[in-house]
Formats: sequence, structure tokens, C-alpha cells
Amino acid sequence: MTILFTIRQKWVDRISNGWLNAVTFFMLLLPLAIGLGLVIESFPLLHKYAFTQLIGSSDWSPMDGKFGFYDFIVGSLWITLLSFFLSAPVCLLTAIYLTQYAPGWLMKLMYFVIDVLAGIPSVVYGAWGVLVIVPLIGAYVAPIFGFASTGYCLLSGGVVLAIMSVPYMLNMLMEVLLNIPVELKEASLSLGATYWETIKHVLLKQGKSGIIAALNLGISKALGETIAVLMVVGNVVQVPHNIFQAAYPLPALIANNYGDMMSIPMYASALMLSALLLFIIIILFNILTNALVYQRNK
Amino acid sequence: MKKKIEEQFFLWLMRLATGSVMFVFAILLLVIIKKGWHAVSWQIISEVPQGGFYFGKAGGIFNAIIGSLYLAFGSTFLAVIIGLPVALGMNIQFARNKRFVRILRFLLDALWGVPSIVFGVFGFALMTYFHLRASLLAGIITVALFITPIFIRALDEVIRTIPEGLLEASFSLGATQTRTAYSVFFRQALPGFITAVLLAFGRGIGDAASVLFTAGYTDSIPHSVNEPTATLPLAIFFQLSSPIPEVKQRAYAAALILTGIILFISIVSRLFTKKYKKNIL
Amino acid sequence: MTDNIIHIKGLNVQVDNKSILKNINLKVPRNKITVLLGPSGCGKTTLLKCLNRLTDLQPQLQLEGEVLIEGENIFHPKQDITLIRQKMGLLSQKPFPLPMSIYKNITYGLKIKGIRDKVLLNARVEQHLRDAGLWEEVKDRLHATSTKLSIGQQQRLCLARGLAVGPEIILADEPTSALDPISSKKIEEKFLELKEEYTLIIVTHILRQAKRLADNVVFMYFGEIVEQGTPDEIFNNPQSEILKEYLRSGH
Amino acid sequence: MTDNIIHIKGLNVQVDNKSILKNINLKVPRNKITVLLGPSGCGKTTLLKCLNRLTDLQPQLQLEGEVLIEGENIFHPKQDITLIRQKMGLLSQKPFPLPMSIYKNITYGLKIKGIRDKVLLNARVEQHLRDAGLWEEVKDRLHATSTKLSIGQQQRLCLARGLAVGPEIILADEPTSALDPISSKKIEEKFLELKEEYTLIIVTHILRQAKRLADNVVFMYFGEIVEQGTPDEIFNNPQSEILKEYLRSGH
Amino acid sequence: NSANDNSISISGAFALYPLGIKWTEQYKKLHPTIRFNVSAGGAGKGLTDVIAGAADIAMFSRELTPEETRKGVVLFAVAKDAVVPTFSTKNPYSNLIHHKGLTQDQLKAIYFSGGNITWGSLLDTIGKDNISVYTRSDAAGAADTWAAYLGGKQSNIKGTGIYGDPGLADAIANSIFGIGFNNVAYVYDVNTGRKRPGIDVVPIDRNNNRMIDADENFYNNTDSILAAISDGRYPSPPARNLYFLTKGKPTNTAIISFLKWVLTDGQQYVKAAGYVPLPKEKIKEQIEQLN
Ligand SMILES: Nc1ncnc2c1ncn2[C@@H]1O[C@H](COP(=O)(O)OP(=O)(O)OP(=O)(O)O)[C@@H](O)[C@H]1O
Ligand SMILES: Nc1ncnc2c1ncn2[C@@H]1O[C@H](COP(=O)(O)OP(=O)(O)OP(=O)(O)O)[C@@H](O)[C@H]1O
Ligand SMILES: [Mg+2]
Ligand SMILES: [Mg+2]
Ligand SMILES: O=P([O-])([O-])[O-]
Repeated sequence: MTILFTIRQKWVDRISNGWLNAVTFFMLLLPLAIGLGLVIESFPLLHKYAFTQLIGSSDWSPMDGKFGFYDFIVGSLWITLLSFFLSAPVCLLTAIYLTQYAPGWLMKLMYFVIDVLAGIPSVVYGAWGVLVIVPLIGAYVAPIFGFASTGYCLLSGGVVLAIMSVPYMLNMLMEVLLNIPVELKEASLSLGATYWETIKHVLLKQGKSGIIAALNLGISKALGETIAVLMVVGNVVQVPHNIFQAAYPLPALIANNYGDMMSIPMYASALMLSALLLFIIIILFNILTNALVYQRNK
Repeated sequence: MKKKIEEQFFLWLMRLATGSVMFVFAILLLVIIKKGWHAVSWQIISEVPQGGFYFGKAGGIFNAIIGSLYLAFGSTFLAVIIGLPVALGMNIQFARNKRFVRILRFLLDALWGVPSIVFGVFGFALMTYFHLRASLLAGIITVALFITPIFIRALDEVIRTIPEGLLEASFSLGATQTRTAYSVFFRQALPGFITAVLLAFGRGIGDAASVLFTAGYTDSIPHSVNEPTATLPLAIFFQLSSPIPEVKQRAYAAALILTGIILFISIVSRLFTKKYKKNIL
Repeated sequence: MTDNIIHIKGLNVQVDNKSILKNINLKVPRNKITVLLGPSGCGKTTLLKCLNRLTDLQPQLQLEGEVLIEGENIFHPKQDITLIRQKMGLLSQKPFPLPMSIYKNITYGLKIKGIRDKVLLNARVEQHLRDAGLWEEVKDRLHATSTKLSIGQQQRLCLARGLAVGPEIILADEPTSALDPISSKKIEEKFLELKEEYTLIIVTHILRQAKRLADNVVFMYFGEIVEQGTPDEIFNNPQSEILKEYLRSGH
Repeated sequence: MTDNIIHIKGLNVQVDNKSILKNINLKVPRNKITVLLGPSGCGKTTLLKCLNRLTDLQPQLQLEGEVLIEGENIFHPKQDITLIRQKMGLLSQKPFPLPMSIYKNITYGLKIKGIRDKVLLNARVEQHLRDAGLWEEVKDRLHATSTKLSIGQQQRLCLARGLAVGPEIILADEPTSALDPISSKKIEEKFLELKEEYTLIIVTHILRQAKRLADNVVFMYFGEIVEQGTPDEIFNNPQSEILKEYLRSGH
Repeated sequence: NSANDNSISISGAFALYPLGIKWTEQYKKLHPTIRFNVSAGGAGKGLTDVIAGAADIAMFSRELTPEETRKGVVLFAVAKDAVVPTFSTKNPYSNLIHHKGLTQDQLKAIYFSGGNITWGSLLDTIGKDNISVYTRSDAAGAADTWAAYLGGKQSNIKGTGIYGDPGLADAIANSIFGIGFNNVAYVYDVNTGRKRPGIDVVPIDRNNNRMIDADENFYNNTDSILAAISDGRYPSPPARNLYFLTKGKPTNTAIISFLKWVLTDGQQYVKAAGYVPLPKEKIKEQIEQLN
């Protein structure tokens, strides 16, 4: 019986490890395949124009064969940064509050909020943004700062995007903070640190890599969001000079045009190049944060 | 004294932050409810589109509800059976190979930023290559591809926080890596697992762009995975773009129904896991 | 009449209607060493945690009664718990180094108290590490991470870290459990020295250690204080059966 | 010639060019109790971890040398490490209960070995908890979480859990450090009983415990084995200065 | 690859989806054995599907580009639509706009200059309020047609880009000094025949006399504008055809009979859906393509 059991155990192990290796290989392959697919799809364009020219030029007129991505790249970076600075501090503070100070029921409530926020389709976020955020910014916020704005602008996009990245960032931040052993808190508290000092010096330190990962993923998420953003951001091919001007981020470019223009090879190729550019931006960005974390850990 | 002020200051800041998240959520929900409430009826939940549905006439979005549930459950299931081993493996079986894990994390993170429409395009390209038509199956696969990285990384961050002592404890009892992964780490990470699943599920049920090209859209309920299917986000999307106010209102009703579905699933799954939670370190 | 720095009145702690501490009444004299004895699981750690309200971190614990420290009830909602905790250093049973370097573990408490002067900090780090008998082993790697230390080293690090804050009351939960005799001895000597200025409450399972250190011994059993008194009363003239057996096993 | 179940040949462990273990050569006799002594931080835990390759988890450790268990080098890449670990139960110094109920902590190891029969499992759980002296305290809450136990209870739980797997070799890293004398005594008795069938390696700081248990004593200092021999040789006739001092402090 | 005899799959522009659904439904009532599979995803998606054989019919809402024409597809105009310039009812110049209208050149100037044109200067009056120019951000038949009317491509016309027709209509309704363009269905309520609340139409001054003459004034309700589009008083572009498109001339009888029905009996549903039925001669041309 035991022998049978060991044999079974061996097989369970073998199968499970086989499956693990297979899916890990697959998950390794998927990003590579997508990256490669994007390169292949954008090849017609890359073949025709120099890469530096594509990303350095502002001239966008695809029907006349002019493909300059500069404004889109800048738009993407701006809106992502903006949404990051709007959401990251809020999420971090909220996560700390909920896991350390708030009564338990509030945290439980927030889990439902997170689940629902994650599940609301981006179209709905976009429509909501048009109904609530755009008029708010166009009619009230922009005038306060002395700008005239239609409300369809970088800031609206940033706000909507920030709200959309809340569930992802917040959830991960909460998990990271919750999993820090309570004994560490005890240790710091018994040294006479205030609760806040404990959070600042011990919790945030212990959770550092998790926190950075959460914020990092939040940014990545924001960088790739399409529909909701494009509904409020104004979609003007330009480099915005302030947050009350319209911008045109890369994902919006794809979503605005793909379905209707995919039968035109150069156009489709340009849209896939946009996706490739996003991919590259995220990878560069990841290299940066990784280097940061790694350096610090040393 | 200064410390007190600092703590109080941050405490208020934190309350403000939490309040603003709640506030925004409330406004979001309120707008959806206000716009969609009147259109919610038994008919819209239980019927498929009838003649002239898209002109504000009779019918419902039962096709989309069912389609979305099939799609979201199917793809979440796929994401879990692919993602769970990977997330555990990164912290157990492959833990020694730090560089490999770093690269894997790195690549998965990059996938977070790929717009879902690109996954749709990717899925569509594969479908065209294999001469397949839009179908539930294609939708499930595409959505799974795109929620799996989300699931893996969300879970991975939770598993990473598990103390090494637990790994040692289980190994020294002679447990295999597999058993350690599924009996010990999985258990310890269970609440995180549930949240990660719900996050992936939410993303899967809420995304329109990736299914647009792959699952198609139809007014009938799919009877097999080879048939195309409607989904709630697409239903919302179509109806929002209608010139007819009744139809637009139904888009919000659909959003409300979707919210209800998510809330229901969220409550049920969290209640279900509550009893396992107590054993966590 | 002795001067009691801590006075515990009718302290009860419950979890899910199960009592962990039952009607604890205890006076802890100032500048003396009080030793807590008792079988594993009898509630010693819980008692210590009550004294600096670390029980706050476990909302499932239900507390009743009063703990007066220098006459003030620490459970009173108006109390500034941080000040109380600064007065009382707790060395926890399972050592938990803070997620920073060895050096920073020690300066952590000092910085909280507002000491920033580099030279002073360096001096204090050395002094406290020496006090805990860890200096020689770690002086070359002060800036290495503290989590890779051996358990005994971690225990001594936590001790040094606790001493650095200079609390009035030191609560030490089995402070030498992971230590070899040489290190233990150094620490015992340190404790006897500290008693001049501080009040100490020490949990230990080593009877000889208790005998060497204690001015006052408290014996607990299943959440209750069974006997208390001078070492002489407790060790040479135990009243209850259980204490007698406990002493027999302890050789 | 005695029958040696473990044979360590020229074992070196380094981190960042700092030696933790230096040229360890050791034979561990079968069905005997070998006690490891040595000041805190001298490498005892590391040595035990090498024996069941838990060092694998820390890629920064560089290992050299051979560990033969029943003649087989466990560092050989072809070795099935799970089988080796099943043969050797390690009770770690800091107890880590698994995130499940008390009951399941014990049955975890049993299930690994394929025992599924409910009645048998129940019996085994009771038996091992009794062996570890924990039964009375937890019999009413077998299905409660194990993580809220007191440290001493956790230590005993981990012992019970380790015994349940029925290893051939038991590596116990300060198994009674958090225990009171009564519990310690029970466990010592258990160890002496276990010796009939098992081989034990025990790390302890309590010299009296070493004397009571050991068939063979190994004294380590700064990563090296300084002396080894029978208890009589070591305790009554120490050679090196450091061991002499160690014994002096240990009373 | 091709459809089996009683199943037709249709894919393509969102603009035609509701009408496509209506047609298939009505047709199914007459031919219960037939199965339809209608999905939307954009005009290009429809075309790609048809070329790849993944769909039998594509719904198409813009003109083919030369590249696309080369792929050998056949277009069937099935309905008409028109894009009209719109502004907000809140606009203080409202009366003047109704009175004078805007000429094609003025509209061109608005959409190509990209700003700094005031309502005052267009309407020969004082008033320094800048026009807020809106356009569609999504590649759309409407925008393409509008751009064609102004003599360019969608990517040449400037303005804040709004996603989708209803989005643009809402944006215009809320923007006091805004100007935009919409498909008629989004401007007029098919049921009441009146303009939707908040939105108004800029009349086009075709003869450049800075006056909206009687024969240029047909924007009052659905019937009048549809009639004007139908008989050409409203220019084309911005009026445009909506198409069904197949890969080569259809051979499958099911598809042929469906297309025929759409072009004949099916036309009765067009108006109710907010589109313009094709003129008789145009229909005849289309049917001839099938024979
Ligand atoms: N992963 C590691 N990285 C760096 N140093 C380490 C590591 N593991 C152990 N050490 C160092 O090696 C030495 C031996 O550690 P070990 O835990 O084996 O000591 P020990 O004899 O068990 O001590 P104790 O009785 O205090 O538990 C210590 O100085 C410790 O700091
Ligand atoms: N949060 C808790 N929830 C449930 N039971 C608890 C909790 N904390 C402590 N206990 C129980 O209370 C009892 C006393 O625990 P405590 O840690 O105070 O014991 P101790 O005297 O310090 O023992 P040891 O010497 O083993 O450390 C134990 O039986 C323990 O299981
Ligand atoms: Mg304790
Ligand atoms: Mg050790
Ligand atoms: O393509 P349209 O949405 O403008 O008809």
C-alpha cells in the first residue's frame, strides 16, 4: 500500500511539475510572442521609415503616409505620470489606513469596493468621466487656475485613469501591508516608537519591494488603458502645454482606429507599432525601477 | 509633540484618502444607478433582444449576461490553472534561480501595460491564421491570456511576503515542493488568492476590447464554445453608442446588473473563504 | 512599605470566552527584579504584553481590570500609549530584528528619542552591543542585514536594541532562551547591574537563573498567579503541589 | 567499529567569502544521541541545515565537501532530496507552525506518507501530541488555529509534527529552549526512548541536558569543531581553554 | 470557408449594426430556417473578415481607400446617411447662425485652422468668443465624410477629438461656443421628428450669399432633412452611402436573396431607424450588380 502510495505520489509530483514547467514556459513565451508579434506587425512601417524618425516626428497624417509618434508618446507619458501622482499617494495612504488604523469592517467593505471597481467596464468609466469629470474640470477646475478648457483634457484623462488603477494598486498594497508579521510591529512599538513611526520606519521598509511592485504595476496598468481614457482626453495630436489641454495617448490611438482601419496595411502597422512602443516604454520603465530597488537593497 | 502633530496630520491625510476613494466610488455607483435604475426590469435580465431592441423596443440582455458569465468564469478558470502554479513556482520551485524569477516578473509586468485591444488583435491574428471564426472559446482564451499576468503578479506579491521559515518547516517534514506549494503556501496566501482571482475575474468580465474581435457579438445565447457570444461590456458599449435614449439608459442598467453580479460573486467567495482564513500566520 | 512601580488589579484576558489570564493581582516593586515562572502556555507572555498594551494589536483579546504604572491606569483611553511604551522596553520571546542593518536596529530607538549626533550614536551602538555580548561577533558587519544573524545573535541584538532606549522598566521574555552559558552569564550580570536604575520583569524557565536574579518570584499556572514571594519563600518553601513538582523537575 | 549513519567530510560553508563552517569532519553514530554544543553564532544551525539541504533555499551560501547519509552523498545532484528530508526530521530553532489547525499540522506529515485512515490519524495525532506533552493543553481545540499558540506550545507542536513523520534521524535545534522544566523533562525522556530506534542530533545550550542525554558530544566554536568525544571526555576532561570556560559558565 | 446554405454571417461597422439587426430579424420572420450571425467591430474589421472568409457580408460606413479597392470587393449601397454640422442651443449667437448659416469655406477654415476663429468674425458681428472645435477621435465614416466635404481626410481636420457619435453630440450640447458634426440620427429624434434637446444644426449656406434662403432651410425636423438629403438639396458629401460589402460578386443564393430583400422590402425599415432610404435609381443600380 505504501509502495502504491509512493508511486502515486511520484506521479502526482511528476505531473504537477510537468504542468508547472509547461505553464511557466508558456508564460515566459507569451510576452515574447506578443512582443515579437508586434515587431512583425509593425515591420512594414519600420522597414519604410527610420525608427528615430518615427518616434521623433510630430507629423501625423497616416493617409498621406506621415507617421510621427512623438506627440502620442509624450501624451502617454504625461497622462500616465499624472494618473500615477494622483492615485499612488491616495492608494498608499488608504492602504495604510485600512490595514493599520481602520476598524475591521471598513477594510472588509473596501474589498467589495475593490472588486466592483475592478469589474466595471472601462466604457462605463469613460461615460462616467464624460458625465462627471469633464464638466467639473471644464467649468470649475480649469477656470480656477485661469485656463479655458473644454474639459476634454489631460487632467480628465488622468483622473479617470487614476480611479481605474485604484483597485489594482490598493489591493496589492493592502495585501503587502497585511502580511507583515505583527511581531515586527510589536518590536518597534516596544522600543517606544509611535504607531506612525512604526509604520514609517518598519512597515514601509519591510514592505518596500512589494509596495514598489504594486505601484509599478499600477503604472503599467495605467499606461495600457484605452477606452476610458480616450473618451475624456480630447484626442488632439499635440504636445500638451498644461494639464487642461487635450492630449492623445498611444492606447487611444490604437482603440480609436484599429477596427476601422485594420484593412489598410500601413495604418494597421502603425497602430501595432504604437502597441510596441508601449511595450518598450514599460520595459524601460521596469528596468529603471528594478535598478532602483536593486541598488537600494545592496 | 511634533510627533503627535505629524501622526495626526498623516492620519487626517489617510482618512481623506480613504474618504475620497469611497466618495468617488459612491459617485460612480450613484451615476450608474441614477441613469440605469429605471431600465432595470425582470425583462431586461431574463430576455434576449427582441425585434427592434436596438431601437428601444422589447427585449433584454440575457444573452450578454450569460455570455459574460461563461466568458469570465471560463477565462478565470484558465487563468487560475495556468497562473496558480506559476505564482507558486516563482516562490518555491524556481526560488533559487533568482535571475530567472526576476526576468519572469519583468516580462509579466510588461504584459500589464499591453492594452487589452492588442490581446484582442493577437487573438484575432491567431484565429485568422487557424481559419477560426469569432467564438466563445476564442474569447475565453484571449481574455485568459490577458488576465493571467494580472492574476499571477497579484498573487505573487502576496506569496512573496510569506516567511521563509514556513518553507523550511514544510521541507523538513519531507514534503515535496508540490505539496509545500499547494498545502502550505496556497493556504497561507488564500485571502490574497481570492482577491487576485476576483481582480482577474473583474478584469475579465469588464473588458470589451479584447472580446470585440474574438468572441463576436450576437443576440442569441451560445450553445457551444464554438458559437460567438455577446458580453455585457460590449452590450454596454453598443447601447451607449445608440442615438436612442431608451437604449442608452439600458446601457447603464446593464452596468448596474454587471455591478450586482460582481458584488454577488465577491460576497459569496469571501464568505466562502472566511472559514479558512483563521489559520493564517 | 515598598515602592511599587506597577500595580495590576483584577486583570482578566479572554479569547472567545476562554480565559487566558484570570484575575491577576500583582505589585511589582521598583528597582527590583521580578521573575515570572510558569509552565509553557500559562499566560506569561500575555501578561507582559498587557503591561505595554501590545494587546491592542490583537483585537480579539478581551481585557478587563486595571494596570497602574506609577499610579496611572494605562488602559485609560486618554493615556499616551507611546510614552508608556517608551518607559517600558519589552524584549519579545521570539526575536524579531527590524528590517534594517544591525547598526540601524540599535539606533532606531535612539533616533526616535531624538538623538542624531553621529559620534554619540556610534558610541552608543558599541556600548549596547557590548552590553549584550554581541560586539565582537558583529563589529565587522554592522551595516549588514540583521535578519541573517543566528537566532541567539538576534536575541542579543534585540536585547541591545531594547537597552538602547533606556526604559525605566524592562520586560524580558525569556531573554536567554537561545543563548549559550557564556552569553547568558554576561547578560545576567548586566541585569543585576541594571537593577540599580531600572525595574525588571523577567520570564525564564531556568530555575537557577531565577534564583540568581530574583528579588521577587511570581509563579503562574493556567492563567492564574498561584504563588508569589521572595526566592527563599518560593524555592525553599513551596506551598502548592504544582510548584513543588515544577521545582522538582527543574533540578 | 560503530555504525555511523552520517558521515560529514570536509564540509565548508561560506557567505561572501566569510566562513560559517570550516572543514567540518564528523561521524554520527546510529541509534545514539549526539549533542552539539557551542556558543551562539558558532554555526550549529547551519550545520543541521546542511544535513537536510535546507541550505538549498539560500543560494548565497557556498557549500563544499560531502555529507554521506548511509553512504550516499546528499549533495549529489541525482539525489531525491524529498526522500532524504523524510528520513531526517529537522525541528527548527524558531518554531513555525503551518498555517492550518493544530490537528492538521500533525497529520500533514502523516498524509505525506500516505496515511489516510481517519481512525489511525486520530490515534496518531493524540499519541504524538502526548509525546510532546501538549495533548492536555490543546485537546479541546485541536481544530483551532495553530498560530495563536504560545511559543512554547508552538515548539512542542513542531516537535510532535516532526515525530509524526517517523524519521530515521531527528535533528533538533534547541528543542526545549522555550519550555519549562516539566515539559523539558518529558521531552528529554521521549528522546531517550526514541534513541532505541532513531538517531538524534540535538543542539542545546543547557549543559545539564547535554549531560543527561548525550552519548557523544561535539563542541563547536566559530565554525569549527573544537572537541568531540563521550560526555565523560568532554565534561570532565576538557582540553581547550574555550571549552573549559564554557563549562565553567554553565555551572 | 463560405457559408453553408442557411447561415449568413455579417460583421463590420457599428454604425450599421442596429439596422443590420433589424433587417436580419425581419428577414428571419419570412425565412425561419435561416440563421444570422451579426457582429460589430468596425468597418475595417468587417472588410478583413470578409476577405479572410470569416464573414459573408461586411457592414461598411465609409468610402473604400484605393488600397482596399484593390482587394476585389463588391459594394452594395443599402442606405444613406448624412453628417450635419451641429452647435449648442445655449449658443448666444444662435439666431444669427440660423439666419446666416455657414459656408463650406467657413467650415473649412474652422476645421483646418485649428483655433482662433471667433463666432463674431464668421457671423460678421462683434463678439470675441472663440469657437471650440470638436471632431471625432475614432476613425469613423461620419468624420471621414465630413472631412471629404471639407476637402481632406479625417486626420487633417482639427479639434478636440471625441469618441463616438453620442459622445460628440453630448459634448456639443454642453459647449456654448462649440461646433461639431453628427449623423442625423443623433441630431433628430426618430420618434418625435424634432431635434434632440440641447443640440442644433448649423444650416449650410450653399450659395454663399450669407443668408439661409428658403430652399436652404430644411433643418427643422426629420422629415424635412431626410427629404433634402434624398433629393440632393443637402450636399453629398456630407451625405453618404452606407454599404454592405462582399468578397467578389456573391454566388450563394441565400446571400443573394437576402441582399435583394434588403434593397427592396427591407428599405421600409430604414427610415424608422434614423437613416435615409436610397433613391429609386440608386437601388436599381445596386440590384443590377446582383444579377
Ligand atoms: N545566510 C546567511 N548570511 C550571512 N550570514 C549567515 C547566514 N546564515 C548564518 N550566518 C552567520 O553564520 C553564523 C552561524 O550561524 P548559525 O545560525 O549557524 O549559528 P548558531 O550556532 O545556530 O547560533 P545560535 O545558537 O545563536 O542559534 C552566524 O554568525 C550568522 O550570523
Ligand atoms: N491571540 C490568542 N488567541 C487565542 N489564544 C491565545 C492567544 N494568545 C495566547 N493564547 C493562548 O493563551 C495561552 C497563554 O499564552 P502565552 O503566550 O501567554 O503563554 P506563555 O506563558 O508565554 O507560554 P510560553 O512559555 O510557551 O511562551 C496559551 O494557551 C495560548 O495558546
Ligand atoms: Mg511566552
Ligand atoms: Mg542556531
Ligand atoms: O462610422 P460612423 O460611426 O461615423 O457612422
